[in-house]
Amino acid sequence: MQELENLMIKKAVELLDGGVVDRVIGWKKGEFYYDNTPATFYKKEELNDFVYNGFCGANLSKYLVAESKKGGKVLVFLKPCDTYSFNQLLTEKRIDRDKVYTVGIECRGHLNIESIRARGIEGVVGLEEKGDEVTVKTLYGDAKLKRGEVMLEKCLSCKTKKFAHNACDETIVLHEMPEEDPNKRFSMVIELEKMTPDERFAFWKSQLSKCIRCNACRNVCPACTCFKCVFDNPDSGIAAKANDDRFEEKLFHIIRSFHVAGRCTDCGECSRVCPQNIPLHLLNRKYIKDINELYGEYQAGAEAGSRAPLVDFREEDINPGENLKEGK
Amino acid sequence: MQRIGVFVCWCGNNIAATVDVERVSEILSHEYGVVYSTNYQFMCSENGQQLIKTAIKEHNLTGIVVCSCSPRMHEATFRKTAEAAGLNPYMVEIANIREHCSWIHKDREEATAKAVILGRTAIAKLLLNTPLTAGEVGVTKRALVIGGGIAGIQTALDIAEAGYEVDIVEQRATIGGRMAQLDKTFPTLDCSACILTPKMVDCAQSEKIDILAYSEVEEVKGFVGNFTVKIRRKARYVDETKCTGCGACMNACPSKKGLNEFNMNLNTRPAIYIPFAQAIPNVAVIDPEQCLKLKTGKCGLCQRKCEVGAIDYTMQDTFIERNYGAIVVATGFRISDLKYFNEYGYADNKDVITSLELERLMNAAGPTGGTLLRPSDKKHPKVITFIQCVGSRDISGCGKPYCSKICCMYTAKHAMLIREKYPDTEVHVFYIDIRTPGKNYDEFYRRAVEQYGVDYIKGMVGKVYANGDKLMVQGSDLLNNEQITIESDLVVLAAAIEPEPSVRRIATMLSASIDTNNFLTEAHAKLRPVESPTAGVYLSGMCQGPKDIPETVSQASACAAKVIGLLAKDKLKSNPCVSHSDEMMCNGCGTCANVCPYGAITYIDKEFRLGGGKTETRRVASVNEAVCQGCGACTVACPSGAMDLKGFANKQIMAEVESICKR
Amino acid sequence: MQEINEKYEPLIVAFCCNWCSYAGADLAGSSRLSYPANVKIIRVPCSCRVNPMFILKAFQRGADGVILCGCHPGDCHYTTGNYYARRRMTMLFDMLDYLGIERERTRVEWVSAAEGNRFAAVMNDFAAKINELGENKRLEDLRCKN
Amino acid sequence: MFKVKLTQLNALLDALAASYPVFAPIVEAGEANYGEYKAGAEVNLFKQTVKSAKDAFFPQSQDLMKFRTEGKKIDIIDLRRDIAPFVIFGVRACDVKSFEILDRVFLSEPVDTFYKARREKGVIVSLACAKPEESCFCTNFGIDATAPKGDVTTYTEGEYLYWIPNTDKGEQLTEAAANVLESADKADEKAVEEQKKRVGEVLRRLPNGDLDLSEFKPEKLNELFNDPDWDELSQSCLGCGSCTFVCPTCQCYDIRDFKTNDGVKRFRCWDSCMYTDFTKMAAVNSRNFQLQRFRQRFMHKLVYYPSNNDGICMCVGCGRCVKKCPISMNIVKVIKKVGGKKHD
Amino acid sequence: MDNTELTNRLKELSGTNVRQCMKCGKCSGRCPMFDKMDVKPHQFVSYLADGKIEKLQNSKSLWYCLSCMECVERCPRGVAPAAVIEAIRESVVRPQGGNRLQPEEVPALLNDEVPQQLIVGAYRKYNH
Repeated sequence: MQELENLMIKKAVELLDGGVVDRVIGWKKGEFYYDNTPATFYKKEELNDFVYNGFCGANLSKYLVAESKKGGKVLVFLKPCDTYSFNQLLTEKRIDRDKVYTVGIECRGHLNIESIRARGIEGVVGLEEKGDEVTVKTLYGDAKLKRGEVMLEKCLSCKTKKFAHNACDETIVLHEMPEEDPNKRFSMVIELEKMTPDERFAFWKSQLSKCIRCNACRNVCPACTCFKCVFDNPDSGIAAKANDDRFEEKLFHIIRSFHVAGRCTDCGECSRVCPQNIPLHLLNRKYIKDINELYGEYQAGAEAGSRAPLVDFREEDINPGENLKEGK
Repeated sequence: MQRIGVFVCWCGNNIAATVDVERVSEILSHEYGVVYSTNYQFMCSENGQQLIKTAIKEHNLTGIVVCSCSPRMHEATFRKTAEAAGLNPYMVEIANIREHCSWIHKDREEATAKAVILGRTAIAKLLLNTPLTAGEVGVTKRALVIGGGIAGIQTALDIAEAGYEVDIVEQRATIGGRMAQLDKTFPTLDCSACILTPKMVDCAQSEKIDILAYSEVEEVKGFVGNFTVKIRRKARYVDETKCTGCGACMNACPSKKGLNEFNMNLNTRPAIYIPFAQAIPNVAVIDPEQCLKLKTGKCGLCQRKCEVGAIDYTMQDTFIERNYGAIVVATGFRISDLKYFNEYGYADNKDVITSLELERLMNAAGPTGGTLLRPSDKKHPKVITFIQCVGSRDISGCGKPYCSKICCMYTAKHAMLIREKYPDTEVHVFYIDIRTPGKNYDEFYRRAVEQYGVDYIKGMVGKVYANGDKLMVQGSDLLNNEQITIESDLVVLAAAIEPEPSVRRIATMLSASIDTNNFLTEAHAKLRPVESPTAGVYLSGMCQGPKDIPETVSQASACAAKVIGLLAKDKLKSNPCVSHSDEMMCNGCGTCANVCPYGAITYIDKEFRLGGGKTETRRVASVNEAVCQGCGACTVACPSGAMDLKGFANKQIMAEVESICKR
Repeated sequence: MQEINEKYEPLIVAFCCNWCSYAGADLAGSSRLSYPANVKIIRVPCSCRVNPMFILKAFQRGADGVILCGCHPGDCHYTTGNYYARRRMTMLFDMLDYLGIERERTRVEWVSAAEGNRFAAVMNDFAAKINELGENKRLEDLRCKN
Repeated sequence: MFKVKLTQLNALLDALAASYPVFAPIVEAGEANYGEYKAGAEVNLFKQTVKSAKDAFFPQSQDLMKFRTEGKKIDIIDLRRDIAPFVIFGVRACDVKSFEILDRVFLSEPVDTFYKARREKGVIVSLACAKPEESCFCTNFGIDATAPKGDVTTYTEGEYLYWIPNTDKGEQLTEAAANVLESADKADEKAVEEQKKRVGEVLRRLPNGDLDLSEFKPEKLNELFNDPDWDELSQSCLGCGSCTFVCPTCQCYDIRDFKTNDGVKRFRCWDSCMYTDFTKMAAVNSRNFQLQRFRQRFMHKLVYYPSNNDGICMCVGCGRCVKKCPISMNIVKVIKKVGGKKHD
Repeated sequence: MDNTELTNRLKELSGTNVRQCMKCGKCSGRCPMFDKMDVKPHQFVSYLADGKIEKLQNSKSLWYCLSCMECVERCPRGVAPAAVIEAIRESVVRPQGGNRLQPEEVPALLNDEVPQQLIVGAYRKYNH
């Protein structure tokens, strides 16, 4: 990890010095090892605070929407899954490709402080990553964990560690990254599909009732880059700020997932940032799975410029609800 | 604050029998925004309309709701009524209380209650209506026809006949297209050139038609009535205005090994050539790939021979830009590539030929002067086998899934002509199905069988292989349940046809939609078969689908009629119920343009004030109101809700939903 | 249960495209083919105009069933509108089902301008289904009910 | 002092619920949040709730009134309801302190009657912290997490929940639970004292337990406002409302109308200064950029509020925002960065 | 198993959609063993489509088909007559139990007359 971080800093210095870019987007060290913040670095010296460790799950691609409106060129580090968001944003003309220099970086999956806490390990003041082992230092003593136990959901069900086509100007990969099975991420969706409607309703009711409408899922989502979201627009007829009724959450999450259907790259950020840990990715993955099954395999962002399935059709598409009939 | 008038129609007894119209107008008079409410026996009658007009004036109404029959019936009527009284015609809403209420419900209470809800819903929508004005754009009175085959020629002639100017852009050096290559035409067996060339001459002589041969469309901008097209005039190296078509240059040219495309490469031509005797324009052209002067700088014989000094080796491509009101696509077809059909040995045996090659072999102006000789040894073939459906109706991925439509007829024609001219020749035809719908078509095919003794074999050929100078054609005879092998001298393949490949580029430029087989899509398969979904773009001939000459000509004329209809207008009035994008909310993501069937959406860069003195440039969608047809596909595709449809706005539809659901 | 059902008057919102289904409904009317009065039709230019928001809005407001009718695939007045509508609605219905909402509450039917009979039959069938399902509880907004 | 076995927690709550509506940290789909206790609910006293306890007095959404139109008449209907006394159970010291901060806003003139109605009827059962987290920094705000106030103070130690009534309301509540509570003895008191000592020791070594807040003085308002570091700090802010919605002291709200099937309901709901439409007015928005909104939040908490309220910060150090910010930007980082240098 | 069920099973087993056949006869036009066959390749497709399984199961053609795939290779409709024959053959072979050609028996059967393709076909047919 340290080696990778050093190489990234070296690359950043080289590009800054060479005048290729005039700023760098990366992660900045936090207080406790696990609380890194996405940040822009303008000078070499600032890179002292640059960090790349197991807690850099944040997807930096969305920042490029604002960055590419500014002058100059920006260097961004993208993990494999982030490159899909990047391509998708290119498809939607939200990023000016000429203003961005992309470096794809190796990813071993990122860690989730919430999972560590959920194991009853509280008061985490520091961590150490060594291979597959994570040592957690807390106010109440140390604990050892396996990496795989405390990864972010999006990393546990990683769709791929391959960089999206043409997304990276160059890559920094030290170790071979494992081949991932893009279908394993659907296991929970399948489990839900197997439930009865009543069970599913109970599941989602319980999950969505936690929603506090903080909009973190929307604001972090690289597919949600509208200048004005329909939920913020009093003219849209569905604007809402608060969870005034249980209906609101359903409406919000149905519409939000529908708006990103076919455009969502499954970067998993929505679930990562949800303060109530609602598994929002399961909504998006449902759409992805259905699109794959009904309209052919499609990975948003795999190819910049590809046509999203919901703005496309085939004459032989099925009729709505046909796939839901009994026995199917 | 709106002032709404409600007019409940009895429709004689049609509505009044089951709906208490009195009560409906009474209840609706209390709705928010309503200042006047009444009912009358026949609202659509002269008196009824007068009643509405008077009320509009007397009560200063800003909008009216008519509770009557279906809007499909009288919406236009009441819009005119409103307009006559000085109201914007789009401030009219119809509540359908006849077809959707009084006619289907028997219970008077129930029907009355529903009529109230429908009326209330119309009021709720009307409260959000805004006056709409149909846009007007001028029409450039000139048409462009892309493609100078029989389809393009016919369309151009008809348009010119009506008095409008037409340009024909033809990528080859001459107009005439595929039909010029044909020998005889079915079912009358008249000579193709004899009926085509007079039309070509008509084109050349018409004052209204400008033939831009050896040219290609480079760029199309604009929309219906107002297209601007950039046309590339490829360098001919011969000055069209000077060349007399005498042909002296052709004789002088030392480089005579060029393949003659007109004769399907069955013989050769010089580097400077006139494609065929009756070419229009009758002007020579130099093949730059073949010309010694252009390739090596040494030669120049033709220039020396040319008495009028028409030859210019320094000529470059030039560009012209013209404005058109309408564009006709008539790009035609070609024979599809047979590379996946090596079982027929087309690539390996000179004597396995396509039907179009056979046309040239039988044509008096062709490579053999009209005598049917085998390409390999120039002998008369004694046994000729035709194979139908080569690459057509093929879903294996090697060929085309569609029926090429013309093969059955031209094969019968070929078989008949051969038997007529060379009675000692044996002719076999392998077929899967014979398709001869059309006037005198089946009779024609039967004549081939009955009168000319052509041997039709129901079955398909499995393979063709050479055996000495013979071609062994092995296939099945399904009726006899046999496998047979016919020792033949010549094998003729009815190869599938496909759209001219350049059509893809042209369709993209025109944002005309194209199907998976590269045929252009019509606006409506049944009702608008010669129009593209993109307004102002029309389809003529094979580019839309396989068709024979009579059908092509009828379509070409139909297409011309549509173009004339457009060009005859001075102004185009557009449907004001079109999409529009709220630039403040648009992200410029491009999703809307993806679903627009009309190519009405483009993107422009626009500067926005952000507050605090800052600005930023954003890419935003812009709808061409003259092109948009108002389907609304973009409004749902748009994630930010920036796209909305006038007359059927999000807010209006939601107000209707709310009103209906109010219990 | 019986009692509740007696009081229960289902509310059905039908979105009909102007060119086929609305005309089909007109034909049903002129053929005097009856269907329940609690079916209320909203005219839209094309099935592709119907935003999932409208459907959810209807449920929020207390609709018990929502049906969308458009031209048969291939017959769209705007050539491709209903193809998009078909995909969108397939996705929306999948999601509603996934959230445990009764799958029969939403439906898409293709009804041509000539199918007055079919329009009435579809509406009768749909209304009967919604009647069977009972009140929409899973997508209701309590604020709209009082 | 009384005690009840932790295994009997639900019995205790059942007893309280017989006389009062009880709000307690209830676990739903893996997360604890204050919610109305119903028999059999999973109550977790050891997990910090995601949302704070402020919902009890200042709900995220609250109906105010309703307009009903009949024909062309408009009726205005007051939606205030009589509030019955209710219990809010398991409130940590930081959240208890937050009520004081909210009171200063809502109970000063003009009094917010909706807040007042709930606040007066609330009976607070507080809970001392047994295991502070690294995100806690309540010590900076004069809070003793081991000795929360409230009508009743409780401790969880060993297998018991200890119960100490502090006020009359608290005594009444104790009555209501008399059947479940048993008297505590000297050993129990000792156990509580030992917990306080043990926890106090942890509180002293909290990594952010001793922040330097000295820079945030009203007289430095302009300098702080113009600090160039706001730009960098706010740069990665997503503009979501998670920090404000989990915060026990944020009290901004928006008033909105909702069209029901029967008239229009006017309600208020929490707003967030992180939202783009915060302070959006008819003509303009005075805060167009995230920097301005981000700065507002922290200036409000650290400068504006204290300058109007005897120097009391509008933060109780509960650490919820520290834990929940999607990009790990938080008040502690702001205090360290902006407050870490002189503004003269 | 009644006939419909068997037919459907065989259709599934063949993995080919016999309904796509446009009855052109190209398969039979290509078949090198056509003359030896009592039921012709194209008939396999149409008989299966019609559910006439018994006729196919009793045909000699089953044992003449070389599985050379000539009929499959250039079928314009993407139908695979050889796959149909294979499916029918399996429906006959499987109930016969284990009396199949064993690999070790092959060398003895080899001589110069036997075409290579037949051996490959024999493995395919008798050794699964």
